[in-house]
Amino acid sequence: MSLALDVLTIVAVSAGAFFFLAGTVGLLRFPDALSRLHALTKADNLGLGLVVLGLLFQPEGLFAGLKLITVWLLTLLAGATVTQLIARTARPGGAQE
Amino acid sequence: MTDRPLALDIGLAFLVLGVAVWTIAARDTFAAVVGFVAFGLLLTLVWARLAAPDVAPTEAAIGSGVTGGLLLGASTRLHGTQTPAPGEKPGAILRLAAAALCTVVSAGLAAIVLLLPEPAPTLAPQAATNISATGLGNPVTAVLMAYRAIDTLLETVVLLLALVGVWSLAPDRVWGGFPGPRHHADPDGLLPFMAQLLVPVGLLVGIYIFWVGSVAPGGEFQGATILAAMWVLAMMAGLVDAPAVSRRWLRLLLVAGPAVFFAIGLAGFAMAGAFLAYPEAYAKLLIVTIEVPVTLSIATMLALLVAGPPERALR
Amino acid sequence: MGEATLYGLCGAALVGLGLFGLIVHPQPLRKILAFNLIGGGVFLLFGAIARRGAAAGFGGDPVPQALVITGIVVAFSATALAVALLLRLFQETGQATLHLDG
Amino acid sequence: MPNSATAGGFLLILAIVLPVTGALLSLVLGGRHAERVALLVMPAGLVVAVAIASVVWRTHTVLEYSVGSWDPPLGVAFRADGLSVVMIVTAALLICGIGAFARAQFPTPRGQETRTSLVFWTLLLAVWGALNAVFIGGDLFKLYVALELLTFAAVPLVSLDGRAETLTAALRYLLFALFGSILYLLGAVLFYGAHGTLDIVLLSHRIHAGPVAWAAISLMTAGLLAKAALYPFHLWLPPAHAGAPAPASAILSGLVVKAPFFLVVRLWFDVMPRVPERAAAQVLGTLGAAAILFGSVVALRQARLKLLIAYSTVAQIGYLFLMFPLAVEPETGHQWNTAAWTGGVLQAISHAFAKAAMFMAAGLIAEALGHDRIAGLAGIGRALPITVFAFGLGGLSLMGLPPSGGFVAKAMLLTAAVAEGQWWWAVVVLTGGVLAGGYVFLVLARALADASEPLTLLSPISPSRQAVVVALALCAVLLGFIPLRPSELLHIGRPDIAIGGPR
Repeated sequence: MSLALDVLTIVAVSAGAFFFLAGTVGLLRFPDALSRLHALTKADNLGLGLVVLGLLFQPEGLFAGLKLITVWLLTLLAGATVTQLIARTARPGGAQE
Repeated sequence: MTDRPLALDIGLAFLVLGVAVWTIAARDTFAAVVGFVAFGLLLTLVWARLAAPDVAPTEAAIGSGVTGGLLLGASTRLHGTQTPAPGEKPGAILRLAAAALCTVVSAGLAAIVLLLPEPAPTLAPQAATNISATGLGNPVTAVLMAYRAIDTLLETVVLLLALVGVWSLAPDRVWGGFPGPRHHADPDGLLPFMAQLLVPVGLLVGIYIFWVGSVAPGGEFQGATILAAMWVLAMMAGLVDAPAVSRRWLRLLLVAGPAVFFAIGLAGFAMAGAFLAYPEAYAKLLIVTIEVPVTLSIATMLALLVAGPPERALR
Repeated sequence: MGEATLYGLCGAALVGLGLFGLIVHPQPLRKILAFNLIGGGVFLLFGAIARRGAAAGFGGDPVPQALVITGIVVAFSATALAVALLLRLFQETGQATLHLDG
Repeated sequence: MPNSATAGGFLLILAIVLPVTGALLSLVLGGRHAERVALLVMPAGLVVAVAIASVVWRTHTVLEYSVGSWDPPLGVAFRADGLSVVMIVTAALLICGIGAFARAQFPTPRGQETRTSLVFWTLLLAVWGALNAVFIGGDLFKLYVALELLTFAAVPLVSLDGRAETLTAALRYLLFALFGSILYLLGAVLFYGAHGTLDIVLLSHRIHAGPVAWAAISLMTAGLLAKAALYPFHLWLPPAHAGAPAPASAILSGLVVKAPFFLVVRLWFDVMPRVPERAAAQVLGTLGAAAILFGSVVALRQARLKLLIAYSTVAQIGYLFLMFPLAVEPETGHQWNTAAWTGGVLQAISHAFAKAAMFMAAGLIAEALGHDRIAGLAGIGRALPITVFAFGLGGLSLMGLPPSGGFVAKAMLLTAAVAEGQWWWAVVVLTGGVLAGGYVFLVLARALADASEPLTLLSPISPSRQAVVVALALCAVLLGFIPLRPSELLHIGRPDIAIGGPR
């Protein structure tokens, strides 16, 4: 049972790490701000989501699990807002503010 | 202390140094500030590795977060002035001399780190044996609120003086007025939406972090920073305006923390025979009574330090 | 060499780096940044010394750890005052330089 | 819980609590109350200072208080020895004088709060509390907090008028001060790492000569020199001290720069009294000598009165550091080094009174004339005779002419230099005196000259303000009547140093 959970954790966290890596490469390689943001949000949302999912398989009580999910949701919220704000300034003609 | 450092630690140390070099070497000031924020976040990890769970959130919240925000704002406002004038740039000789001097300082400090005595002197046992008299469970809070409470008390005054200093920079015609520019809520924007969603959560988290400080990592500075951040967010999103600096309630809120601290400290003369001494039976109660207004005051000071000097007149 | 020594050495290097920045950068904002780097280095030295003093069931000596918390807050106050002065100076002169006649 | 507080120790707490809570109250009440609170706190604070002095003098022991009954090393102790007492009383007298002088300069119209008066009165009290905290602090980190308190209270005073020059001066001052305090903190952490305490008395028992001690003391001294504006760290001082409003200049030049000097004395004579090092002391003395010569020469070439006085501060700070090569002696018990010690401290306090009086005199002259160009001073001696007289009295102390505290101080440094065979310091002292005579004479000659056309004063100068200035200048003169020998009061709490023979 615990072995199966461990395997699930390893798979999910590794997948999350992969998205972080991909996001970082995208951030460095993409040509303009908007596509960089696109890459970055993938790392944040999916990568962090998968890492959180993986950790949920390691039971440490309901409270700890809820905390992990809350962290993910808050990051989503902050990420989405900041991305939108940056995108607005980065859009041609959108820098006036 | 003879165990080898993990590869993780070595990697982290190099990362910290790399980002620090970037912060110093970057041509663009904005980039340097971004480097500094990353530096602060990495230091947070270092504090966790150094078994200092109370310092880590302080570093993240104040050292990296609020300081970073302040510097980012400044670098944006100073944009275009940050290329040094021709006469200002130090010559190659000065740079070489500075590099030599700084290398000597670093090398000397490194040598001293390696020379520090074994076993290391420590006050941990003393802190542990006396902690029962404070009613607290977190030794760092015991140092901050009991053993060295005078430092904490004067530190709140330091923050307050810094704020008075910032306010003193206001032009005379706007004295008593509102700090910073007025932000208006953009009805289509995501920021007001996020602020509405996040502020209540943040307030809860801030209060929790403060409350848990007496027994576990956390405390008034960390909690207060989160509260301040929520206030700043609400101001930036245009949900609330910054308060005018002449408001009596604001002044009261600012001094409430140090004032209660002083009052209970002086009451210590009568209750326990010394300034800032707590009778054992009520120690925890008194400490919490100090911490509540101190947290509120610090949160107010931090938020207003970020908001800056008054820029708009009262009328 | 434990992690305390490792991060102590890291702190030592940071102090030198920051000091260099403080001396060679003419722009005040960069000097403020450099000051914060030195601060980071000094606090790391505190942290390393606290970690060395782990005893009595604590992961580190709580006294230097508490001093770091105080220090971080004081450093922030300093930064806030310096930034406010700099911005006011910029507002007044349109320049951000320490040279009186610049 | 053990408690090592001596009787009357609570007075030390009051010395900090009173001004700091006064500052808090000023800020809350605002408006006209800020000034009222300050004027109420001043006499009370003076009483506390005198009470501390009388307890220490009567009992001939160090007054000590452990905050919260937590003894060092875990807790923080306050201590007042003879040296602390002298500084506390000096600060109290000066703050009261400056406060009385400043009332006319920072008035508050009825029903309205003005920025300058609120900030000035609040920060005046804050400076006082911070100074007392420095003078009685017994813990190196507590002293760091006190130094920062002092910095944040002092810097805004420089830029009260909000002009670009003073803003630049304030920013530069702040950057130097921050540089100084971070070096100080760096030294403190090294001490903790090596000896596990930050308490000065405990450290002095545990410390031994070695690389850690030397690195720590060098870093801390360097940081404090930057704050004390000793040559070559003096760059920030003249624009800051000359640009501030006159009462603020008096605080900054008279008191604030003395705090880091005081801490250097603490470090060298209290933290490591058993680790004397002649070479390092000679370096400090050399920097002091350079400051005296450089500051005085540059002062001679100033066109503006306040800048001249500010450069004179750069020079006079130099004298303070001459006490190190003369008083640090590997063999203790040499009576002349205690004379140098007394001379150095006496120089600190007589300069405090003299310089405060001179800056305020310059402020009155500038108010009356609308400028402070030395070339345009002709006739002011006739218009404001008392003010110019006070300026001259202060000048006596700077030159080291009798009767003045500066004379006794410099005479003690001279005799110590001659008796110890370090004659080169004597040459510096004498040269500095001649140069000081030059710049004081330059001002007085102009001021006492007859104006080519009758002088019209921009604003009337109240006699009471002139009286305050004269009173402070007279304090500097009165110090000249204390006996020309090592002071017994100063040696309370300093058993290592014998006072001229067996006790």
